[in-house]
Amino acid sequence: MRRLLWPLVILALLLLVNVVFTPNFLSIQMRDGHLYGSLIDILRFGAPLMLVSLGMTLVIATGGIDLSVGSVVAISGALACLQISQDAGVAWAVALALGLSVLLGAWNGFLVATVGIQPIIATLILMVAGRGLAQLITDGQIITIVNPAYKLIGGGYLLAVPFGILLVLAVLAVTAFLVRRLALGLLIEAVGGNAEASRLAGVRSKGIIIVVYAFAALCAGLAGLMISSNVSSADGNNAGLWIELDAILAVVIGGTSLLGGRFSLGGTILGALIIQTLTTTIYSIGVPPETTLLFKALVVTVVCLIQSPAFRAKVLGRRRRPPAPGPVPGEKVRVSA
Amino acid sequence: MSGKTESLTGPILLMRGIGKQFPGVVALDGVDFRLLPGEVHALMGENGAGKSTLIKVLTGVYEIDAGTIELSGQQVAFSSPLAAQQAGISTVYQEVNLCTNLSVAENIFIGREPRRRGRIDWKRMRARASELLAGLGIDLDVSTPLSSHSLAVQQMVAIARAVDIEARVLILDEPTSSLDAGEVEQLFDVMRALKAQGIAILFVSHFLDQIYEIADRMTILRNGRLVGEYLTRELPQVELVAKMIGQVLADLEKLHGEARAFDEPLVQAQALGRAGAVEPFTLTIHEGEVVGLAGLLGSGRTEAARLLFGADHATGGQVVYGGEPAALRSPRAAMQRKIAFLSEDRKRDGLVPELTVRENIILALQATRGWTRPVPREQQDKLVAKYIAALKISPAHPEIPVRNLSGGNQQKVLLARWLILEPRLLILDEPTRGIDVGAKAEIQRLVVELSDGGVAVLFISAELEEVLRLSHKVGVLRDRRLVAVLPNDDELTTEALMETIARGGAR
Amino acid sequence: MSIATLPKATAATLTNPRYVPVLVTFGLFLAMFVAGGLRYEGFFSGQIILNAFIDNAFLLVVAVGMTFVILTGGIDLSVGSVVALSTMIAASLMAGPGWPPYVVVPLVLLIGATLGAVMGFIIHVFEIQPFIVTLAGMFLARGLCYTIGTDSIKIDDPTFTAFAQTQIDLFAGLWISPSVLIALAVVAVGAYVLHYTRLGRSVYAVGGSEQSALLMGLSVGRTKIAVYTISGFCSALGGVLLSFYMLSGYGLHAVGMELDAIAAVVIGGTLLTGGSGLLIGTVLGVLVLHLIQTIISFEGTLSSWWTKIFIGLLLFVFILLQRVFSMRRPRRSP
Amino acid sequence: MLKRISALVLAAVLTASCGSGGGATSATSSGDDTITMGFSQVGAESGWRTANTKSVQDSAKNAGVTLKFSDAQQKQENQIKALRSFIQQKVDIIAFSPVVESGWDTVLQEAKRANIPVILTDRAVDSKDTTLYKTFLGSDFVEEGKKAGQWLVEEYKSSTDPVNIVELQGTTGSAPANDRKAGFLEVVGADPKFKIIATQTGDFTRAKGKEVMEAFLKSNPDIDVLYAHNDDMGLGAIEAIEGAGKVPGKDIKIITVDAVKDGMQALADGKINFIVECSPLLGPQLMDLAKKVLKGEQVPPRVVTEETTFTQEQAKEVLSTRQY
Repeated sequence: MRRLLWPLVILALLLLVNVVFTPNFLSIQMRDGHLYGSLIDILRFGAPLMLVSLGMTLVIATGGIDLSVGSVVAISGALACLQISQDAGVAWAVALALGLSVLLGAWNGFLVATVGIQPIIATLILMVAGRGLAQLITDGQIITIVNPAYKLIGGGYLLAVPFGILLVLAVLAVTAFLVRRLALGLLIEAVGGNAEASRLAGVRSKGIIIVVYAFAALCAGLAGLMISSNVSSADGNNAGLWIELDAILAVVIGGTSLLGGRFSLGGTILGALIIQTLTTTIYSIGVPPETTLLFKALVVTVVCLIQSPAFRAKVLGRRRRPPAPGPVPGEKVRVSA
Repeated sequence: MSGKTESLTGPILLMRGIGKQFPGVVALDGVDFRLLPGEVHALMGENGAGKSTLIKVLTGVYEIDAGTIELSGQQVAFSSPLAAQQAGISTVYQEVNLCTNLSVAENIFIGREPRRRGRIDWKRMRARASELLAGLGIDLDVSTPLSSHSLAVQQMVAIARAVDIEARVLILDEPTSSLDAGEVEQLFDVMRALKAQGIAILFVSHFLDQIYEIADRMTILRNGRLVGEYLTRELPQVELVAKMIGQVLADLEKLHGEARAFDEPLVQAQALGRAGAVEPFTLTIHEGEVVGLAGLLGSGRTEAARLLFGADHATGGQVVYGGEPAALRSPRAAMQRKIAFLSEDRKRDGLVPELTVRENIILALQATRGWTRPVPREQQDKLVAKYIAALKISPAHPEIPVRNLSGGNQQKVLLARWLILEPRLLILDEPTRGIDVGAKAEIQRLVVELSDGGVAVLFISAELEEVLRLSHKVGVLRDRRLVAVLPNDDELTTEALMETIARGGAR
Repeated sequence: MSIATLPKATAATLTNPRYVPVLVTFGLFLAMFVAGGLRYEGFFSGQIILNAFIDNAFLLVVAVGMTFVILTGGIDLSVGSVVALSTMIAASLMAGPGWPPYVVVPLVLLIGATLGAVMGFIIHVFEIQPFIVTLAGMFLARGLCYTIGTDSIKIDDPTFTAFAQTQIDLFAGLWISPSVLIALAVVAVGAYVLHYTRLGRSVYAVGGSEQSALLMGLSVGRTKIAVYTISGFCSALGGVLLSFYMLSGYGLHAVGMELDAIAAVVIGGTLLTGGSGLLIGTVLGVLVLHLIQTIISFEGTLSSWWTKIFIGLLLFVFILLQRVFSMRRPRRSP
Repeated sequence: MLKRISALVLAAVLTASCGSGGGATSATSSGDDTITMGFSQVGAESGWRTANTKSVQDSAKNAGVTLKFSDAQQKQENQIKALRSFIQQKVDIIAFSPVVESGWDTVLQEAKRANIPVILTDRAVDSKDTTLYKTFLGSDFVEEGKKAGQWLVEEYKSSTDPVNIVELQGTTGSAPANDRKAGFLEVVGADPKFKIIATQTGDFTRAKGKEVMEAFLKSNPDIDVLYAHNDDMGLGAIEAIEGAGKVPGKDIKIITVDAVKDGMQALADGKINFIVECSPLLGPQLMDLAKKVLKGEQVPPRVVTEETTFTQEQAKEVLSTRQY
């Protein structure tokens, strides 16, 4: 919990800023039998990012990175919408889209684990080609569909709660179960912490890595369904564009090191919420579009600085608790005392 | 404390009341230490006594929490190793801390490369490096990357680097752990020459014979506290050990009396080999048998062990396990046959530093079960508690990151990882290197216990006494070949072993 | 090209493991070029190779900076944005107040280097991961572009345009632009710094093991700040070259260029984990990327999405082959 | 779907064969009778753009022109590279849609030196030397913004109450976004009753359009008019408006640009009030111009595409005949 303190503080601060600009920002009402309000919006629009970030967390914990999630988002949405527009059943369309996503993720994992290509390049291949694949599926057009059942995934409500939020909760619960109740988390952290040692301890690193990339792609695929369902259309070129950067940012803000090893699912969710709140803040407080990125850069910098123990020690003047008897925390090679 | 003993000139280095804490560990508590010019001063203590921490505090790797450091009478506080180096303190750290991606010559000179008209003079640098290494009795191509050389060579390179820096204080933290006898002698010659120049040398080693050969005085630490400072000639070995571990140690006898006959062969390597690593060898290990592997570093000991564990792929021959050929395609396959392997390089091939002690211990067990069948938490806690107690892992806290433990305790954690699996063949690659006498004895005793319980052990060590003390038979490797397998009878002595290694043939 | 990176290519250096990835890349590059030449008319000309340099002078310079950063084990995502920012500052200062190029260009370079230095400082002093710091830098630089203006700004300073439109004729109708000379000079200087200066060797040491470099008494902090400064400077210079190329400043220039630069560096055989790689490899990496694009452009019948899929596929085939050919490397003997 | 997958496999095989240097199937030929045109497209960033590409490709086929198509993926540097490569390939004529106005002089001069005529489509370049290209065929984004503004002024001419407008901009910095904003402002800025109370980029996408509009609706209770720089953002915003319990087209009046099929449908359904057309179907006109240029005929320096505007009634009439 201690690790999540700073992300929580930052999130609270951001929400506070909004309250100043939008007086009834925190109010949640029932409208047409749905929950309605800015907070709900943040959760709803943040849902795809949260999903992608969850998958990304596990990938990063193995010491990898997945740049292709944005393309998978586009492919999944495109395939599902194409199927539905051709009068396929929603279940079939969803299954097909998610199946393809898993396949693409496994492909990434295969390149990283078996072929031994550096993750950033291995996934760059799919990032570039996948975008083309998505457009190939949509034929470069935006596929518009009208299908209430499909609409539920990203734009619908269940028991007054946006379905997307429930979906994120479900995925979070499943992920938490897989990594903390089952032993996936330990093995992922072992592979990310020291791959060779894990191999010699009998960990099937290759299998773990493939599973993790496949899982990340599955999350991305689900996010793709959500995004396309939300607007009832699939946009092969723009859906999920640059979402990988936001997801990586969310993971890091949540306290997971890009070098692999220890990870925090709760932190990631908080990180994604911070980013989404930031986006919403930009819209609501009327930051002009020309300065949007500047504002984002500023907040990201401040957030990362506050997160950094070194910064707090050196600038805010707290006594520094060395995280380990190693002079450079976050470094791969550590000295034993 | 100063001026208590016989120093004519004042100490060049004086540390007073040094304190240092890490989360969950008090590493140093009010330690005093002094170093005189022109002496070799041994810093003694068990693993985790605080030797390495004291050195790192002195050389600016860590900040101190309490106390003062004086160099030549001036109070100093080094903010970085660079600052310490500039003040004339040159250090070889315990684990070889060099850049293996750079060439040998560069590792010696990086940061102070010879330059001509502003650019690095590679030619001169290589020539100087060759010269320096020649002085240490090593002849190699200094333009090759350091990674292509053995740990022993790497250690000599680190020493060459430290020696070349114009230093007033030279710190050698376990420089000899992977050197052979000849190399150690070379090093001692160099040390004596430096001493004669008035350089103060701080020396850490677990080899007591070496201490008594080279050190003038010694300071003993225990559990982060100062035990005392002594003249080497006035302190008998037995007393030294007693002071280090805080109790009297029973003599270590040859633990396995003699070679005996075993009935059941457990593992047989049949013409097993790997091109470029170790030539095909044949070796039989029986249940309950301890087989020692002797040979110099780089003789193929580790490579042979890795083949038996499936860590590398064999390019020829086969392993017969329990009478049937076994394809050991991966460590997993070996583990399924109850083979365990404690690797030589614990930093690289063993620990997952940020995971806790508990997680490191159960890692192999969990790996055999796959991620879908977790080891229940109660069972984990029970197992971990059992081995923490049995192996005296300290601090005895299962939930601290393993990187916060000392080297010896980390080794025990890894040992626990494999013992949990209840292996039938346990391969131990240099399990006692860089470990103090107490822990060493514990590990040796454990080997005997395991063997009595029917576990086969393949024991690899550079220390021939240790190999002889434990093994039922000894395999000797030389130049990547298994040259002899000798029964450990009365005729087999360290001399005889050494001769076999040197001659490369059977008696 | 830069002689400094390849000291006498004796048989010994050719088998040196350090050069294997670069040689493999070079071999594959040649194979691809020959394949293209057989397939397309007008492909086998010297100008195609020269165009690779003319069209990629800016990327080459940016990739040199990126190589420094990656060699230390870091990464710099801000380069594309800094390139855009540089074009924007240069164009707006020349178009608006009408500052002369010899004032504007040094200023732009200074700004780029300063941005890099600040990022390096934050990375080192506050121990924040480079990926994140430079990501924030990426947002910042791109944001600054838009605050300067959202329109594309034309550069019509006579000195500047004259320089930009100069063609240096070689022989047989072949020509290059002055930018190519600048880029090659940057590569040469970069290779010299990496090979013959303490800074350069520290870069490799830090990439090999930051811990060891620190314990060996190298100033890790200075080295890290230096590489990000170099990268910032190179990005700014890349921006200047891009403004020669485009004669305009625009906030949307060089979107995603960081990925091109990273890809070029990695294709050139440099390890993202740091400590291993050569600048000449980066040059080859840039050429390979260009060749892929040229092949697609000569193919000429691909629709937009097939272009992307093809780039991905070619990248994949290339990296796979490179991987296969340079796979057999000896395990470290203990 | 199956066809596409098999196409993908084919592509992989093709790559392998081209990597191994297969047969010399020369696709390029500057033969005497057929025209080879190099066309550099901006990218495929929107449905509009794809329709534009398709139009050029189809009409090239119909006109018997060999088309060398190159996709720049929204990057000017790629476009310049493509133009260079066209010059290298010795095509007969070059046509391209510039990503931005500035920065084309150098490469266009190279084309001129190589005696290859150039036609601009969709967007002009700001070069002073007008001899660098033969003609410019395309829409006028500023004009589109003006048309949108004029409709609004007309719609509210009897009202004196302030009109609160929110604007969904295209991708920050992109030419259509800049010009549609400028043109619109030029018209509505003249009357103080029109107030733009919020403006934000929606990146030309539905998802962003919806997200931004939701935030607008929360922070600004009384919005009268939405001006979106393209149909897609407008369509996304419609969903947001409906989600907030308001009626698009009634409670909030909506003006968009482009007139793609989905947009026209919404217009016909009364959810959008007015669409300014921006036609992507430049292909036939382009081929026509190319042939004229190559024959040495005089062509006007500026050819504006025939574009109109649509009200809800007009939309209902033409809906069935829209091609894209």
